[in-house]
Amino acid sequence: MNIPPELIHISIALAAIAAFIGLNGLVLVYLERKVAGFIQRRPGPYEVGPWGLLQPVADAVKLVGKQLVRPKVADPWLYWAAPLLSFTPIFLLFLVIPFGPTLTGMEFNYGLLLILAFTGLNVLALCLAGWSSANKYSLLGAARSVAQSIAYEIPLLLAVLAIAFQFGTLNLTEMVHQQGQWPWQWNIMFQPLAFVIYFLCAIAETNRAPFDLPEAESELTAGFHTEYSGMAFGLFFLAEYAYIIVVSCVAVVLFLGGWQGPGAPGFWWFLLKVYALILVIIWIRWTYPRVRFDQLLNINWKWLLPLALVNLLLTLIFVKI
Amino acid sequence: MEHLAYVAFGIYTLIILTGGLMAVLCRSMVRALVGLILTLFGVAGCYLLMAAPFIALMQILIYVGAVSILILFAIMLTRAPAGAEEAPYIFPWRSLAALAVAFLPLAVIGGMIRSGQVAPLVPPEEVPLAELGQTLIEPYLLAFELISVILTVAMAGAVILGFERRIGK
Amino acid sequence: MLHYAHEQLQGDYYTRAFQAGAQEDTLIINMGPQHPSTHGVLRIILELHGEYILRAEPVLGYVHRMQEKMGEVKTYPQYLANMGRVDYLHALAWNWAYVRAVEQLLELEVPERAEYVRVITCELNRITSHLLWWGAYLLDLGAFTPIMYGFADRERAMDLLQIITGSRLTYCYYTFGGVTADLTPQFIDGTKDFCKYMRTRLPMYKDLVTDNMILRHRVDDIGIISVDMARRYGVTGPNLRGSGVEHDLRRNTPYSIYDRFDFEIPAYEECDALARYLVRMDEMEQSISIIEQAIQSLPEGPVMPPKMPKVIKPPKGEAYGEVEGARGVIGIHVISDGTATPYRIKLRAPSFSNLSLFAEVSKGILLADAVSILGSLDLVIPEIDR
Amino acid sequence: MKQSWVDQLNAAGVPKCTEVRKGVACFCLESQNLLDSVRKILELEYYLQDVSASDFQEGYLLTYHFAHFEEPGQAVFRVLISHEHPQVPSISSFYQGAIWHEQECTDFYGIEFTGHPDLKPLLLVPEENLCPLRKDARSKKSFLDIFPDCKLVEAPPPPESEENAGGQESPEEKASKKKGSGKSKVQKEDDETAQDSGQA
Repeated sequence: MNIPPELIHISIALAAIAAFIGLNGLVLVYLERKVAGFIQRRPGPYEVGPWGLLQPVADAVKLVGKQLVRPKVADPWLYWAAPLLSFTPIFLLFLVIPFGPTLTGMEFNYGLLLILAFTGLNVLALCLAGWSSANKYSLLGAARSVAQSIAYEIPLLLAVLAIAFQFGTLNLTEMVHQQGQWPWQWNIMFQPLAFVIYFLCAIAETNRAPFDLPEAESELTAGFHTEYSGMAFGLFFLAEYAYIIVVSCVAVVLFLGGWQGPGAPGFWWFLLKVYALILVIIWIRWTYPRVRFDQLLNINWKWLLPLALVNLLLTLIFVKI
Repeated sequence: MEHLAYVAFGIYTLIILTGGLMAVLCRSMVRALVGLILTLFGVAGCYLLMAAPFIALMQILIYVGAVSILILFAIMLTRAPAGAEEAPYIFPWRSLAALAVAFLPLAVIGGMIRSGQVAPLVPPEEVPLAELGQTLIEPYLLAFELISVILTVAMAGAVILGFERRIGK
Repeated sequence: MLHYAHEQLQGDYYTRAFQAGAQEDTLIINMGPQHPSTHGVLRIILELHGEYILRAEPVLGYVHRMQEKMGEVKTYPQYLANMGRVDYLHALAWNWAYVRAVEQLLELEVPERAEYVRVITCELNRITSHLLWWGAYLLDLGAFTPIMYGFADRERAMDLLQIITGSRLTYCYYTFGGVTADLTPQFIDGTKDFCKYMRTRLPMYKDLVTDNMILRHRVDDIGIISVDMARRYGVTGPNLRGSGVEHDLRRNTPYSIYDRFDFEIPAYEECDALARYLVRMDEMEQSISIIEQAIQSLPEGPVMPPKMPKVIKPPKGEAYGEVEGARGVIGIHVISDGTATPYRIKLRAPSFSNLSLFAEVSKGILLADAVSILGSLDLVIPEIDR
Repeated sequence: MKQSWVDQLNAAGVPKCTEVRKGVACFCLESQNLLDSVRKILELEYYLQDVSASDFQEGYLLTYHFAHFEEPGQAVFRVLISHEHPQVPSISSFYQGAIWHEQECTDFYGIEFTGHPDLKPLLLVPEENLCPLRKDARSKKSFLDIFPDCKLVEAPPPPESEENAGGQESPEEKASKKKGSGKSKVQKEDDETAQDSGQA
């Protein structure tokens, strides 16, 4: 029996994605801490390795080496399944992201839809983690995470739907092809409102400050992952960073022209844009206080959702004309 | 490629059956729900096999990503009795009866297949998304709209019930 | 919600007592003793319905050190060192309150320069206390950066205080009749610089943090403390001035030489957490102004009275030393029986009274608001537990 | 200090102040009229600074410090209660801030505050009854030795009626009130248990 080439292609892509996620996790941890240090007028990590470059590696080794502790009354199966459930879909998500003109794990006509469908699994993972920990803070964190992500998924979907109507496709590579080389040919010029909505919702979906309510440490100690230790916590941690990359990648594809860029289009432009967006997310995190839960929901239902609907209608009108 | 499809079908069937058994046999509600989610995943895989990736993704987006999370939310918000086990374990008779009921449709379908003609194996073709949409809003417009009306009514009913409970408190 | 209510998780004396009054369908959680936003070892048992608090009960005593018993077995000078440990953030005010009480008993005259030195250092210490509160409060609200800025600025003031007091946090600088060491030129220059520096920092904090929309929404209109409530609970300090009462011992019963300086008592009528926040931000400015005036008119002279008794043996009687600390009125009630050890020492900690209203003010609010209110009260747990 | 508010308090029925020094007015009260006085001082808009107890030969001296938000001056209420029956009405119905102060006094001295909502230990371990601030017989001092000013108003009561050492009522009034605060210990005990059950 001969193995089909698609399967080999996908296997290689999965391996590459695994490496990419791990590496990016390390880079982002370092970047976040350095940027936080810069914002807070302190050096950040500088002790381990040159310029503290090995600090994330040391952190990772520490996390891997730590004992995995499960509370006695926690549900044994679901407690361990939750971090895995949070982490595994990420491979699928990266599979369809077009990093370059020819650099896509899997050409898929419904790429956007696949990303949206599988990002939703993260909520399920947080929910299970919170429930199975048998900790009241975790439970509150899980309840918050459900309410938050259900609320924010709607305007996010509506904003993305408008883009899908505009491009007439769900294929991410196709979308990039429809945008031009220069910044004024990127989609953000035509859909600024959708970009703002998408970006806000993405921050909320990835539980980043100022919308990090499921793990609001001043209220719920650590929210849904209060009880997790060692690599189980590490998986949640890694998944959070990976989701940040995913939502940034999607934003770049939908709004910032993907790998397109003046001069030499390619992989580098894509990474540059993704990292610029991530820096903005980090910047926001270290600048703003956390919003309150009812305020969070109010922002969503009273502002983002109506705006997203208006945006969708306007897009439809323009597309038809 | 065809062999691979058989392997995939086997895996999906296994997932569906495991999930179904979990959903039926687990005494903890949340674990049962996880079983249900597994089943839904398996079904999504079967859609993929039938060259309907759109439906498969929609299955995950809606059933796994939204409906089951809402169920989970509802379970978390209801006060379950002390201890993680919500139902007494009833093995011998009732579960046998349940199994019998579960196998009944299987028997019926099996009988039909044996008596009737089995359709020839044709590799499924993917239906373009635009065509799917056209079908929904042209020949099946009435059904489509009826479903949305039913959903709206259900939602309104849920809201009213919720308000009544709150006022009762 | 309690799907895991096992027998072994029944909790201790306080939890059980609290559970006895619980309603159905509620969740009882312990906030503390180890919790990121209680700033120390404070425990609050909460009964939640969803995220709304039905009932709250602070449980104290985790860092209780029986300071009052220590006062009865130590001599007057020995006990002085304890005062910096009661409230480690505004240690000099506690120093001052105790020293004032004993000075009243001894009827000691404090030299003029020593009074100026006390005012300068106490106000400097007040700024460090408010800066730390500011950072920690914003940390409670989920903003990570201000505490770094607050700490960096506080560090400068603490370096200055270290020059003359020799310690960084738990000062024991004032002594009966004066202060232990005179100001050095280095301190005076440094303090002038620090005042100038803070005058540039405070407007920046206003722009960056105080005027932030998210912050405003988090602190606006929560934790209303009416004047009547403040009276019944004995709330003092910035918390009281946030309720619109211009009560400040530095102005009301001017002790030391505070009547010589020109400063305002900031007060806001809103009674909410925002008002308390703004009061403290304004107070830092007023403290800077007091320090500048005091340095300007610093007289020459000794910092200790010419003749001091070898052994401190106050005559029989009592004294109540009151000082306006960063958290409110600090009162130390000393009863002397004519021996070298106090007969009874009662410490009136402002945080103790300020926290006692939490149970009333937190009824029916959101959990996140409870954290915000707790922060806005500016508690120091060792002071509450003493 | 302004004399006016002391006069106001006196006019309102609070017994005459016994000691005025440096802006402090001290009122020695009997435990029976403590609540009335506290209600009056709350009406005069005073806030509660603290409630503390101390151990003297004559009994436990409870000290209530009050001050005003706008005016200078401090009002001190003193109530002396006996060692044998350390009971005093709780002022927590007027000043809720006193709840914790009173609990603290119970922790340190074992004083019982009648009418207190929840007299459980506040600062010390709940399992033990330590009363660490009680003094032993040798180190106890006489209240009148330390506060000689209190003599100004009323002669010290005979030792068997310790609970109203600071009282300034005339003997006739006391006799008329005998049912409320009897002079003999046995009688007093009966009365207080009766009071207790009445309040419970």
